[in-house]
Amino acid sequence: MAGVVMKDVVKRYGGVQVIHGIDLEIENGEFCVFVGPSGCGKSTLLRMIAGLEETTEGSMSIGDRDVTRMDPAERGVAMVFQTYALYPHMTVRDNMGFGLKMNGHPKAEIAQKVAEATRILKLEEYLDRKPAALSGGQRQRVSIGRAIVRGPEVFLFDEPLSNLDAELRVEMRVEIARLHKEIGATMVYVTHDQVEAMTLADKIVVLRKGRIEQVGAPLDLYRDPDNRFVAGFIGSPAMNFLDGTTSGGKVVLDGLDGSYALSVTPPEDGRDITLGIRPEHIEIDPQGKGFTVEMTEALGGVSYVHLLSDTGAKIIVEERGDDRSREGAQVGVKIPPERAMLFDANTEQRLR
Amino acid sequence: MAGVVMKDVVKRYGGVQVIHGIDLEIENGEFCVFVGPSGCGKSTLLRMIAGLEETTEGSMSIGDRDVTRMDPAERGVAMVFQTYALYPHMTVRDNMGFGLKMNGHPKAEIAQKVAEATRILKLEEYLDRKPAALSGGQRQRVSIGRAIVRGPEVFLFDEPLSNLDAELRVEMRVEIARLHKEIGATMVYVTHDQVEAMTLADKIVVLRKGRIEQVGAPLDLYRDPDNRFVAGFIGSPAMNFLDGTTSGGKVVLDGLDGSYALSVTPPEDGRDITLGIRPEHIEIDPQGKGFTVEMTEALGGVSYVHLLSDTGAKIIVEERGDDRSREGAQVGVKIPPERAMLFDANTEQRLR
Amino acid sequence: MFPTPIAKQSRSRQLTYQTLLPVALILWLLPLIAVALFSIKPGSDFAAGNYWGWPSSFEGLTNYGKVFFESNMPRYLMNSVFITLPTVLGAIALSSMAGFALGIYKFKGNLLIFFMFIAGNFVPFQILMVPVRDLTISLGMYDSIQGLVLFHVAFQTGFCTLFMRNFIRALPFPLIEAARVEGVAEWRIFFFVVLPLMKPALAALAVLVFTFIWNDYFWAVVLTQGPSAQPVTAGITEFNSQFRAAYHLMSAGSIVAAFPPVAMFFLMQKHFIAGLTLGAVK
Amino acid sequence: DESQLSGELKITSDMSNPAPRAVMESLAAGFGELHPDVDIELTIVDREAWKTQIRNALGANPPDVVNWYAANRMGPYVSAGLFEDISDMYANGDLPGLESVKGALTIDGKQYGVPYTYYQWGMYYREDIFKELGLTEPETFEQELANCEKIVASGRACYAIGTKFLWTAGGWFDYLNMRTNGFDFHMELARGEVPWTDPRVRETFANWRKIIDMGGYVADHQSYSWQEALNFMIEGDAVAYLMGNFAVAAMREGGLDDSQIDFYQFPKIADVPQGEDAPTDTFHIPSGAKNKENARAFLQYVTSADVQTKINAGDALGQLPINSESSVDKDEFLEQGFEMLNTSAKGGVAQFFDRDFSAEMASVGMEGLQEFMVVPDNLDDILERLEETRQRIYE
Amino acid sequence: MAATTPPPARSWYKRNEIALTPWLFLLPAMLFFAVYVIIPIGQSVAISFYQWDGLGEKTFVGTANYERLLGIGDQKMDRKFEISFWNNLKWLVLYLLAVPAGLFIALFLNQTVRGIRIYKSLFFFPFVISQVVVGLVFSWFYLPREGLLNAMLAIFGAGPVNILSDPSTATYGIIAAGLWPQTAYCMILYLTGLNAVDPEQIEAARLDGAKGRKMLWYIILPQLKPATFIAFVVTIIGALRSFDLISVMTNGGPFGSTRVLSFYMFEEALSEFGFRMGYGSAIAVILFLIMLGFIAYFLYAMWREEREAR
Ligand SMILES: Nc1ncnc2c1ncn2[C@@H]1O[C@H](COP(=O)(O)OP(=O)(O)OP(=O)(O)O)[C@@H](O)[C@H]1O
Ligand SMILES: Nc1ncnc2c1ncn2[C@@H]1O[C@H](COP(=O)(O)OP(=O)(O)OP(=O)(O)O)[C@@H](O)[C@H]1O
Ligand SMILES: [Mg+2]
Ligand SMILES: [Mg+2]
Repeated sequence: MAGVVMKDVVKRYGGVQVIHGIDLEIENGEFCVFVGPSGCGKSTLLRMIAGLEETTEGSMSIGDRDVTRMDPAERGVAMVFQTYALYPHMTVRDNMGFGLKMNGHPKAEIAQKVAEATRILKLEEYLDRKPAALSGGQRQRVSIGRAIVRGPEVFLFDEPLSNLDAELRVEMRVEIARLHKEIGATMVYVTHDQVEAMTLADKIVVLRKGRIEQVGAPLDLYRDPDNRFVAGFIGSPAMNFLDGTTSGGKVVLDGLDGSYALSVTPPEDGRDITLGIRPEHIEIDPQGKGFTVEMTEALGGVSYVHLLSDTGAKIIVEERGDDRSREGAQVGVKIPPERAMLFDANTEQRLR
Repeated sequence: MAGVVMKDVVKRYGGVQVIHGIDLEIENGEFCVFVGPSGCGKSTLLRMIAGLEETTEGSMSIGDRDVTRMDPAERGVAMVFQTYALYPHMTVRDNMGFGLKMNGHPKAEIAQKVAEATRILKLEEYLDRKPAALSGGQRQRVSIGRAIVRGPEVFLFDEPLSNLDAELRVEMRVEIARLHKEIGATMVYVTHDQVEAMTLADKIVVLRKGRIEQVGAPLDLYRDPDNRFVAGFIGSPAMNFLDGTTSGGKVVLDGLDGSYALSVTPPEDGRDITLGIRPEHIEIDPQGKGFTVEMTEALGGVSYVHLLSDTGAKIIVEERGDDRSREGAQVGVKIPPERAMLFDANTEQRLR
Repeated sequence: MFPTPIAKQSRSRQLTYQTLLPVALILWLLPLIAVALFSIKPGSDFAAGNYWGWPSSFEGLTNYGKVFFESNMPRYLMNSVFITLPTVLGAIALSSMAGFALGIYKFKGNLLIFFMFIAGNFVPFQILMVPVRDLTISLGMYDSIQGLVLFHVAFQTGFCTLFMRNFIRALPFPLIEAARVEGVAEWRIFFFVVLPLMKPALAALAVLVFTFIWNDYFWAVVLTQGPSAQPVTAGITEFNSQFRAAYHLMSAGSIVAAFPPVAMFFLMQKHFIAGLTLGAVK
Repeated sequence: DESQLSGELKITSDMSNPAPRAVMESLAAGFGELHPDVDIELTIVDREAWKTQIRNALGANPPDVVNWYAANRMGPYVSAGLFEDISDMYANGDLPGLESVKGALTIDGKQYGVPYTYYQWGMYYREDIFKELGLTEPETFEQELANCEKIVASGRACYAIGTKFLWTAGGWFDYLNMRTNGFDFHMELARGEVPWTDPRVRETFANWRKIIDMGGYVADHQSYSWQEALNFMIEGDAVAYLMGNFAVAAMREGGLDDSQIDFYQFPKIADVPQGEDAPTDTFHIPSGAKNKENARAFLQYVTSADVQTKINAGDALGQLPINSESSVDKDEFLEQGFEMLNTSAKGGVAQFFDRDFSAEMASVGMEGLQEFMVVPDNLDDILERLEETRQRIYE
Repeated sequence: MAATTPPPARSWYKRNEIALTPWLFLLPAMLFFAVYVIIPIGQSVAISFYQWDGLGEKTFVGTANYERLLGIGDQKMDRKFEISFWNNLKWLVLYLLAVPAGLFIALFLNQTVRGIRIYKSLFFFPFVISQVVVGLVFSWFYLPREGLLNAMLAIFGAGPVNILSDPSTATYGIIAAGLWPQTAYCMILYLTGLNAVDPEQIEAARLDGAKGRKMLWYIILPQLKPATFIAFVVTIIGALRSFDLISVMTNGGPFGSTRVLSFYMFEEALSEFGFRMGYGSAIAVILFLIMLGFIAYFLYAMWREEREAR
């Protein structure tokens, strides 16, 4: 078992640089999730770990070995693809054993390792089927099984669940969590699903345009983002952002009357800032005013209320309980200062 | 503008009956959503309204006109398809104007109507592009535009958002809601997405195996389901169900100690019942016991705690706020009797 | 489906369609039906001017017997088989390898080489005639089956490579990557991952190339002569001069010559059509 | 000596019509009996196809003996060195009886093959129909035309002809030209010494046109080979056929008996020395042959007097023997032809259009002749084209 | 996991495996293709500047062959070439009728009644038969006295016609014979194309009120564009390559009126009175240049597609 260490890793396609010098350490046995908007380089980075893309600059090591220039096969990694990439002409058993067979492992050993993986993933029934005769979830499990059989030091997953429907996705998510607990290997996981990232990760790496924005445990990122991008990216519905300026140690928000004293001291007067507040932290004051309820989305236990301020700002507020706002109503809001976060409007960095 | 009335509508494919006599009234201007598990007949029913599938028995009218045997083009309906079904070889403008052109409307009129729809959907920039050069959301908007242009009495949507990614889905959902408000036409909408159904519908029709299970406003269905199927189907995560029996006017649940006095009087003693309780209505008692925290899924503002009772029952509890349960902890639960619902274990009907 | 399924149209239209179908078919195949009919007529019918009437007697056995026992037809048929089968094997072997290289790997000149194969495949083959004939002669393979096979293999490789490469390109690339991550050598990837997946393409292509080669006439005329190496397409002209104006025998001969690809087509219809759609070029 | 021959002998023959085919097979068999140790491999190819294939056959891995034609037609192969020089055989006296004909096989004083048959051309006609219509064999062109008029009036065509492969039209031109302008002029034209636009050539065509205009030829002759056109004669839809004597065998095979067919010399037109077409068919040894000894023996065999007599007999090829010591079969056609060639071909004997004219000229020329027969109005255009070709080739 | 392990030494091949493999796999095919296709094209071009009878020495004549063909200088354009060229044009234009005809039959057969599969394959039949046999069959079909065509015309009181013997109709007769298998080919292309038409679009169009011909024109045909493109390509190539039919049906006649470039080229180079290799090659080169236009267009279309694909 081994962790992954990247030092100033860069990837260029021809003249286009897509990974801009990434330093990252993934501990041995850790579950690390890469998130970020589409095209930010998640897959590229993962494939660089796998050796499927060459590392243009920088170094990469797995365990104690420098693998920067190694072939994929020698790195001791296994990869689970979004589309499963099962060999359609082989049975489940052969799919799982193929890599070992090609590398000349004895039959008995292969059989034993396949049996072990089969047990872990509860695939016994399907061993003699071809992939086409399996459901999406089963296929995904086989593709994980194929990875397990090789006993890699690092598992790599590229959006492994995105081809499954919602229900199966939940189920497989739980399965992967269990797997990680059971075999304890290092896992690197790419997703753009909030829920997967939050629930699976020991450590989330937020990427943006080939750079790391923040690294941390899920709830740390949720509660204590370093910048506006991470704050907005983590959490659903997204954090509300309101523009404002500082004035006399307080924050004056455009479109909201009143100024807010916050738990941090805004730096100097007249500075442009952005205030961020999560929907579940805002309270609606039915007696207040300044906002019109534009729309409510009642999901049952929770409603999302879309508010439009008289000055044109939009915010979303989460409501629970039995009483909900009605569309068209005039309301006010309460923003608890201790929940609000301040960001520099220009650098987008958190002000603490 | 007109509503849709179905009287004892039946659909058979050869010998297989897939719609079993449905009676349904959709009011003029109403937003009606069909939900149900895959294969229950949602699409079939919608396509019968469109006239794309013949109605085997029964009658169907739109407004005052009996349309049972009419051609699709004559029914005054427009449909938005899951895959958009845009004509790939036509520009956005031509796509939208195609229906009118086919029916011989003058050019000026077409141009004017296309312009109107374009404005509503903010598609001005894209009018001269072909669909291939549009993003998924834009395509979906064009396909809605195509429907608008024809000025139909009834809009039909078949899972219009299921090909979009999560973010876009939210955005387009809001768009459709706004559209309904703006043009006020009757809309019939098929989805299997909880959130869409709950947030968009004036009226939800829950289908199961070609039959209607319940019809009602979203929150009514959420709060007051008629049977176990609807209760389990509406709401996410789904309602927890616990098996039990009645005993002395109270309910004794398998795997939980203590019996519950409920707001309804269970009929007679010794009857098998199922108790339903939503995750957000259960409270965790950190001091209690009987349950082990198997897993927690922390999504930020909310966590879902998977509990395993000592007797093997599984329930999911929603937790909010800053303090969350830890995996492996021993806890107890509190089920507020007024929130619990009782179902007959055999008929699955609600007991009230 | 377009046009509207006939099942959804009126009864009278359904009836019209059902009757029109066989009529149209007979009209379409009329020349062939005529030849089939010719081939079982006695020669005397033609002398008596009974070209299109009912055969005065059925002489199928006699006529086909003559074709098989009194002419070089069997020899020509054998030649065709010996030309066609090795060509099919050779062209497919070469092109699946080339297709693999072009479809899987990114390297400089990939597209250029690919386009070269395509362009070569579309060349009017007359331009190759003189040099190829000289080459064949100087290799000492003029009027030999090997000479024809070598050329056909080379020329068909162009078309087959186009087909194979596009097919391989449509395979999910992660399959290859998965194998690479598992440490499978490249040539093993070809044999154990790609080749098995190409089975449908191989079958389709085999059928297609079979018909192309079986039906070739031009190169048979350019590179061979006489019954020692010529295939049936060329043989049929010799046969016809032997039995000039004996329409019953000429028809029987033609049918014998046409039969193998037709049989192939019926047996392998699915692959055949798949081949045309996949490759979609001749 | 002879019986010691062994090894192989590969013969490629173009004698593909039924009668010649049988002759060729008997020749091979006969030679095989003489030399039992020789392994003979006989390949018979289509006669029309052979005209294009011989090139290839001579070039690579050639057989030991091939069929071809005398005179100009063998020129290209001789000059390319593809035919074996067998002057020594003539000089040694290995080929007795061929002295008189060796001219047709001689180029630059050397001989490159042996003839094995020749045959007269002339008018073969349906004797029975002539009788029925009360016609007699014509001696002048006027009589010929007068006969034809009556035949046409009876609802028949005068002449069967199939010009699909072009050369049959060449026969008509040969005769009309030799009769109109004489043998010498014809050969001058063939050697490219006279322009095609010469008024004398036009006169030939004018005569030809008379027959065309009166509907003398069967319709659609351009769709038929000569064998296919023979049917017209067999069925009595056409009355005469200007052909080589080999046609007799085919007519007999088609069901006509000797009382139904007869022969006359192409009638006189102008008072010029008459020439006749009498093409010679030949055997050659490719210079790349592997078994030249056997091949030479074979040539000797086929030209020997007995064999010549036998293979040219009426029941075999039905043609004239080459060897001066062999005898002409007692066949009415052969005797008439032999007589005709020896006595009344005062001008000379021509090989045939496609052998006397150079290859390219012959191909363009015969195409023009066919066109003329179908669309006589194009004559000016045709002649101009031929002249252009002549100038290109000969100047 | 002890201290840092140095990467194990690897063979040169192993290190360059991914770069080398494609070339190894390409080698045999490229070799064959170069020897038999690419190099001969060059040789043909070279030969076209010589006078050569295929046997003896070549004589360099510069562009004389082309000058004679095209009538550059004081000579007239080679008449045979001219005729062949115009016939090629006729082939090109008329052969393309196979495309709409194939579409028509495909539409006719695109149903789901019982036995339709058999019908479809029988309709496809002519395509698998060798052109030689097709040519024979059609030349009998056209026979002036005995042919089925005239027998049928007689029923309607028309005819008789002699298509292959009349220089004004012979080429059309051959093209008609060629259209038969080619139409079958286009039909299959369209049938598969129709299969791939998005049913939802048809439904959308039905809702939009498009029916019958309008549906065909506005919705179906545009979606059949790939099939149409391929049908065009193969038909054009087939038209320019046409040889077998002409050779079998008329052998270029009557008096050369059915020659096309490919046939003329063969005739000049290899036929009975031919063996003008240089001249023949010059004709082939011109044919090649014509085709090159189409090839270039095809490659361009493919290249565009490649661009979009990856
Ligand atoms: N072969 C390539 N050549 C050039 N650019 C490439 C190549 N592959 C990827 N890129 C670019 O690299 C960037 C990162 O791509 P990558 O696939 O890693 O994104 P991602 O984060 O996985 O996105 P997604 O969530 O959509 O999968 C993108 O801008 C992409 O366009
Ligand atoms: N053409 C058909 N022939 C026979 N059965 C059909 C046909 N079309 C649909 N069905 C059946 O009708 C039932 C209802 O299908 P329908 O497509 O309406 O389901 P759905 O509710 O839309 O499901 P999904 O959520 O998967 O779209 C299914 O059981 C399906 O198998
Ligand atoms: Mg990715
Ligand atoms: Mg559906």
